Amino acid sequence: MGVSIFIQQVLNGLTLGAVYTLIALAFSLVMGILGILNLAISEIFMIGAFIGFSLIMSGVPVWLALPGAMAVAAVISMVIARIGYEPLRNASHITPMLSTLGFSMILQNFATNTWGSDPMQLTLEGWLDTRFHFGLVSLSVVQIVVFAVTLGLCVLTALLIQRTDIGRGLRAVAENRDVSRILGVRPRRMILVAFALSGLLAGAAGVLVGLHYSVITPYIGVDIGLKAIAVMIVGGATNIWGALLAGPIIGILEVLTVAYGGAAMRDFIVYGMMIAILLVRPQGLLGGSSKTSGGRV
Amino acid sequence: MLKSMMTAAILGVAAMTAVPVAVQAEDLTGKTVKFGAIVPASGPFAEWGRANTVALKMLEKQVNEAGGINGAKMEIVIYDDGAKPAQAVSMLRKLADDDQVLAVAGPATSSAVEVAFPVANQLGIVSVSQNSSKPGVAAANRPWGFRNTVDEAKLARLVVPFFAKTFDVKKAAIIYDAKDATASAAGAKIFPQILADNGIENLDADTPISFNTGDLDVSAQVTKLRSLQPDAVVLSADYSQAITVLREMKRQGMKTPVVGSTQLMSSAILAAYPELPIVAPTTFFAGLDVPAVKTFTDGVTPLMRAEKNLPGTIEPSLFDANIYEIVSLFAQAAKEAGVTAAPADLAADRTRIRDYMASESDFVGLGGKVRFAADGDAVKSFFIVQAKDGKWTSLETACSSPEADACAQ
Amino acid sequence: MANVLEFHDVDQSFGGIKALTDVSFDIPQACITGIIGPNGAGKTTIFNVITGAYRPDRGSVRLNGQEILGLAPYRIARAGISRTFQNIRLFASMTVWEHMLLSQAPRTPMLSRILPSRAVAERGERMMELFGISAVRDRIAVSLPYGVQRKVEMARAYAMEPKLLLLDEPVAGMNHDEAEDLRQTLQGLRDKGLSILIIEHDMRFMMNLCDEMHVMNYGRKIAGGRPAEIQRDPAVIAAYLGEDA
Amino acid sequence: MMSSYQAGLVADGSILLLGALSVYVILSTGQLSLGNAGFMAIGAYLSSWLTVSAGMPLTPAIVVSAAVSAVFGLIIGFPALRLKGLYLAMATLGFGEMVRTFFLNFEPTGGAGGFSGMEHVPLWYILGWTAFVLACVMICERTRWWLEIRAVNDDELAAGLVGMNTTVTKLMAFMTGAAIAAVAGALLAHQNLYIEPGNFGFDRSTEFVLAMILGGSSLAAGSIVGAALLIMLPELLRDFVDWRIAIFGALLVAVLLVRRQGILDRNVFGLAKFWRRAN
Amino acid sequence: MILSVHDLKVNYGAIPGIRKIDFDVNEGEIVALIGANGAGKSTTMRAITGLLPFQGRVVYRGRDLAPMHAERNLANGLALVPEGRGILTRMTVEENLRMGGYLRRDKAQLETEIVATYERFAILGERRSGIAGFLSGGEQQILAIARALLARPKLLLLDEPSLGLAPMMTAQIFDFISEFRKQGLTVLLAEQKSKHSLAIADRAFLFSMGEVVASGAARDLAEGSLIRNTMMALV
Repeated sequence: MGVSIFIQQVLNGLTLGAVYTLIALAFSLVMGILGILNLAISEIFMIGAFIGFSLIMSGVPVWLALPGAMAVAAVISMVIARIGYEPLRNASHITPMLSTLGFSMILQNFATNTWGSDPMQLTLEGWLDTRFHFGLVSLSVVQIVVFAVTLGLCVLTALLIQRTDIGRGLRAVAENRDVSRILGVRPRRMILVAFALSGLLAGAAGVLVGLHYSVITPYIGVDIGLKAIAVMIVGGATNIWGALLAGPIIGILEVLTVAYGGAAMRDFIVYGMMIAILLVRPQGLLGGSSKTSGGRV
Repeated sequence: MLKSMMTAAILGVAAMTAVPVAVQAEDLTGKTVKFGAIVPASGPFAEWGRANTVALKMLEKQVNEAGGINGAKMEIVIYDDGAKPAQAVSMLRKLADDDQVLAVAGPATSSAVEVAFPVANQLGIVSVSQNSSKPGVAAANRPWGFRNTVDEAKLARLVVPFFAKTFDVKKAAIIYDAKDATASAAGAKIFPQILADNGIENLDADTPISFNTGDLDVSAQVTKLRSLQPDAVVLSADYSQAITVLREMKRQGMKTPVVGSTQLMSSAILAAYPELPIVAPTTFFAGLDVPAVKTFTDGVTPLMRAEKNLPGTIEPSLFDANIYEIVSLFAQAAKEAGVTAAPADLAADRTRIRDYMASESDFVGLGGKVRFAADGDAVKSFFIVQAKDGKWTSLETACSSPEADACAQ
Repeated sequence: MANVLEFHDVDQSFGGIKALTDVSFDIPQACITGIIGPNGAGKTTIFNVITGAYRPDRGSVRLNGQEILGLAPYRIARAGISRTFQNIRLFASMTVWEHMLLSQAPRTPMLSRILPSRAVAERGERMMELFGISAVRDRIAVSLPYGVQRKVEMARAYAMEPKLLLLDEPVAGMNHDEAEDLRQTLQGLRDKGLSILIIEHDMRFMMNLCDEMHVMNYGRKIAGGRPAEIQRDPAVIAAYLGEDA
Repeated sequence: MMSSYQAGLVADGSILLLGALSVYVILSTGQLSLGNAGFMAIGAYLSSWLTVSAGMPLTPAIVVSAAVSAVFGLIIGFPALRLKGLYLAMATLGFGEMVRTFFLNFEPTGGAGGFSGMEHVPLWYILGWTAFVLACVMICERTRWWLEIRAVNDDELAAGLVGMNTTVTKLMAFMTGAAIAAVAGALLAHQNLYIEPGNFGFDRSTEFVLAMILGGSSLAAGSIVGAALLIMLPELLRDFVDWRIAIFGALLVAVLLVRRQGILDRNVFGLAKFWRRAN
Repeated sequence: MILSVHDLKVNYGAIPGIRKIDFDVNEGEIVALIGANGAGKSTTMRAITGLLPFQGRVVYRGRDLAPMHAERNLANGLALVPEGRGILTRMTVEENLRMGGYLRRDKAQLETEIVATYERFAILGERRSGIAGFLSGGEQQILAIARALLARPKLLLLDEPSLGLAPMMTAQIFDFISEFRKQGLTVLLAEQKSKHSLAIADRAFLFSMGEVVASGAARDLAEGSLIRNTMMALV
């Protein structure tokens, strides 16, 4: 039984890690390209969860609710980029960070007034409510959806960043604004694209969280957002695959700490790991040096 | 016994809202008697605060329509503290100094209460919490701090044996919110002790299972719970966190009955895992089949549901009942203890209200007689309820005080 | 004549690319020594080696006979070497006056850095007069025109009371009159005993200014001597016009 | 005569001002700390333990806590030298969360249940400390030593080449900031008479940064304005009831957009003039 | 005339300013700007391209250029290979080349041109999937020029193409540049070292301290001693 419990815990960790991965990616798209910490991402994630929830509850099928919520999240993110980030582009990196904090307050207050502070619950029906049992280990359809969507979005994001003009434009702006301009890239547009992508991912994470945990409040963004920052750092703030690796690592680490070490130590270990990575390998697990990695965002 | 108590309750509420009996008090016509309330109308408990506000507005109207307090108009000044301790203190000071209220209902959360009660003592003004159930808070803040709640320790002591008997529990496992002061005090200290006292094996005594407020993912904790194969789960957490645990238990197919503290009391819990027996103690729930409660519920529910910022399906909670009782009690105290509502008598009036609260009054709340023990906590009857078919059902009635007759009329 | 700095047999490479190969020269006391050469010849690398920003693969750098190679940059600065930068590096938040005060601070004890000091203030005033920037004393330095920023940077470097002053392209962006003023100022400082090492592309300016010159090309020293000799050295002309390796 | 409500706001504002100053001192060297609530927690818990359990008078307890916190500042500041910008900010964020988690699990100071039993301090005592710290910082601001701190912020490499030991400067700033945050924590504990780990979360750290940036990060006087604003604004916005936090957030963004350098800067006070002559 | 510059003045932050620059470039010409470091060549180039704010008039193909519109200028056929090459060092060689055609709509045609580029510059073909930051200086310079050509410019601005290159490599680069003329491309070249530039240019302008101090046919300047005398201060 010990083994199956262990496997179950690893599955639990992977699910949590998938969510971390998406939010960490959302953070790193903005961080890697613009060098700012967009603290509103936590709340965009939360809004995404509520939009997805509301859509599903009003009978919209999941495959439609997901892109719907992602789109709303992307629009919010773009508004933040235009109002809260762009005018402050030349200020020190703290000022835009605090302006995104202002947007967090607005979004959180908006959610409280729109959906209430009490937990909102979703009851899944039909195929979404199915579980598969393998001995003592069980896996739900929603968990599989979470894995699939996360992996799919990571691959899509990676393809977009690596293989398309938009992606190359983003990376060019990230590396050298002036050079990108003489190649015809419009930095303002790329900033908007980066924020939009980041919003899409955070929104998707929100919907998945809503689906899987089926309980949300306007305050779910705060803690998970901080953890996602840790995941971003551990994986390497400028590397997509870093988040894909670090998300599950932190997720599993957390879950195993809870399972075998006592829940109390959990945050201590996660943030301790983040600090250790920062000190030993500031570029993150997969960051590589600035020249060796072609996979930079 | 239950029936007679209920009858008394109706009479009591009727007496306090409908028939003003001025015993020794002067006529206060033309004056205003002000009370204050501190509610968490923004932040993570915004719904509590907003619902509290509706209940208080209703009470204000009822009292004034029934002739006010010895002829004086009753006014309730309500402030939001966002469930933040610093703001709660600010608001308490503002109520005491700027608004010159006679007594304050609130603040709600234990964290805010811990900080506000010492200030109440400093300022010499009664402060009565509608939510806080963290063990020992009022006791540490005599003589001005009161709570119209029952200490979780006292409740647990009576609930656990009943629960164990009902569900034939031999071994149990505890899961608690380690970040929530109340839940962690109960989960880490009180419940283990009570389990031991009742001869129930505590399966996670060595490595307690806990999580943190705000955690979305408690899958690891629940998997661990499941692996311990308990007869029952003791869930010590605020309802909004408890839902996360219950949902995870549902997801993992855990079918063991759950017992918890007053913190579980919310209609939201009912939807989380309807198939599971969930047992908790409470002094009030919306479906309680008692006339006084029905009157209150019927009156306040439509008002709450009409509020733009509250969900259309909301029902009055334990805390709405508590704060309604608190200010009702203030009103009764003002009447009977003969406050003058004159600015010069402010300190004396405040002392009168405090003394009235500390004394053996004949105040009857929604669920029965309410008194305050020497430790500042309420002595009142409570119900052991179980979530069943989407509503709370009372299993048993008890009194929070071990003394015989403490809750009798 | 004693040498204030001896720069001997220095090799410096970055990831396999040799930036300096076996470069040696001496800087005599109270002399203005120039380094010239086309862009990318290794001139600024020499500055970075002297000030401790780079650690060369080989060689030795002595200040008044003391080895300074391997010391932390701030120690080398305190030992008496101060510099200016090709792309000016002034402190963005500070006025000209604050630059004058700051640059005198590090070599004094903690207490005197907290208390106002008359000597420091007077020296600050003198520096500003010397480089003709007294009129802009309360302006934020980086908001000034390019040529004035150069002067502020030089005044800052000189206020540190250096034994050796390193100037990296000080006349870039100055007009002829400003450059001429600067030449006289620098020669005045030399006459008071200051040793100066200067990198500059403007040959006319250098010819009139320097006592001695060294020419770099592709990381090697290709010539050294008096300006008039350098000016006619075929190897130097070739390097400058790009005629030959 | 101040009502106790106003007095309470002044006390809260003073403590926030100290917190803002603790960030200000560190930020003046170009290092952003998002973990000062951690130092604050150390100050609050240690001073409370000293006064309640060890029976030490408050003032020495505060001094001891500040000193211990400064040592933690050194411990954090040293490895932090390797990190720059947001990476440093995130390391300090991690530190703050670790301290909070530590106290959440540390039973001798009550764990999640919090710690109480402190004696109440009068307002003048809080104001006294705040004035003392503020005066120290503002006097230092006018010395050449502060120019060194600013130089490290403006251009660390150039500062080194002007002869400054930037390592020492940055560490001292970290230690000073940690000590100030600890004083703020100690005062908070003895003002509220009850502390719990939740008081020292990420939101507290960002509140400090916010007060300082809003008021103006180029001078200590800015923090006064920022702290006053952060304390007053939510009170002034009470009429907006349910939307007050959103309006607060919007105002915050608006202020940052209009004055990215903060409400005060050196020009406003003519501080750019510095001291002209020694005599 | 493809480009004419009147009274150009740049005074911006901590860069060497320029005071008054006048020159022009005719269609199909190679024009060299010669001068020491800090004489204002780079500033002029960057201002024309749209990377710096400027005062004065820059007329390109009959239209006045507004400052700071690099993206629009590129779309109109004005491409810059900046000083230091401006390689995107974290991207592969192929990605850098693709960036050259960022604004082009005919992506299929672009692909064939990239293949053609590999044939023309064999070294780029060999290293196509290598990280551009690992190329040698000369290889990077070739990459930068090849990348700029993929934008199909009408006027190519080359800022110090020989910077940091060994003599062999410099010669090779200049050979490439001289070939452009045959394709009808107009080139404006800034160089410190006059010999190679004058060998391939039609006309040249001599810069000193932010001003144009001499100009003329490249051959005359190369044969005369004016440049040598100016640069070595032998007047």
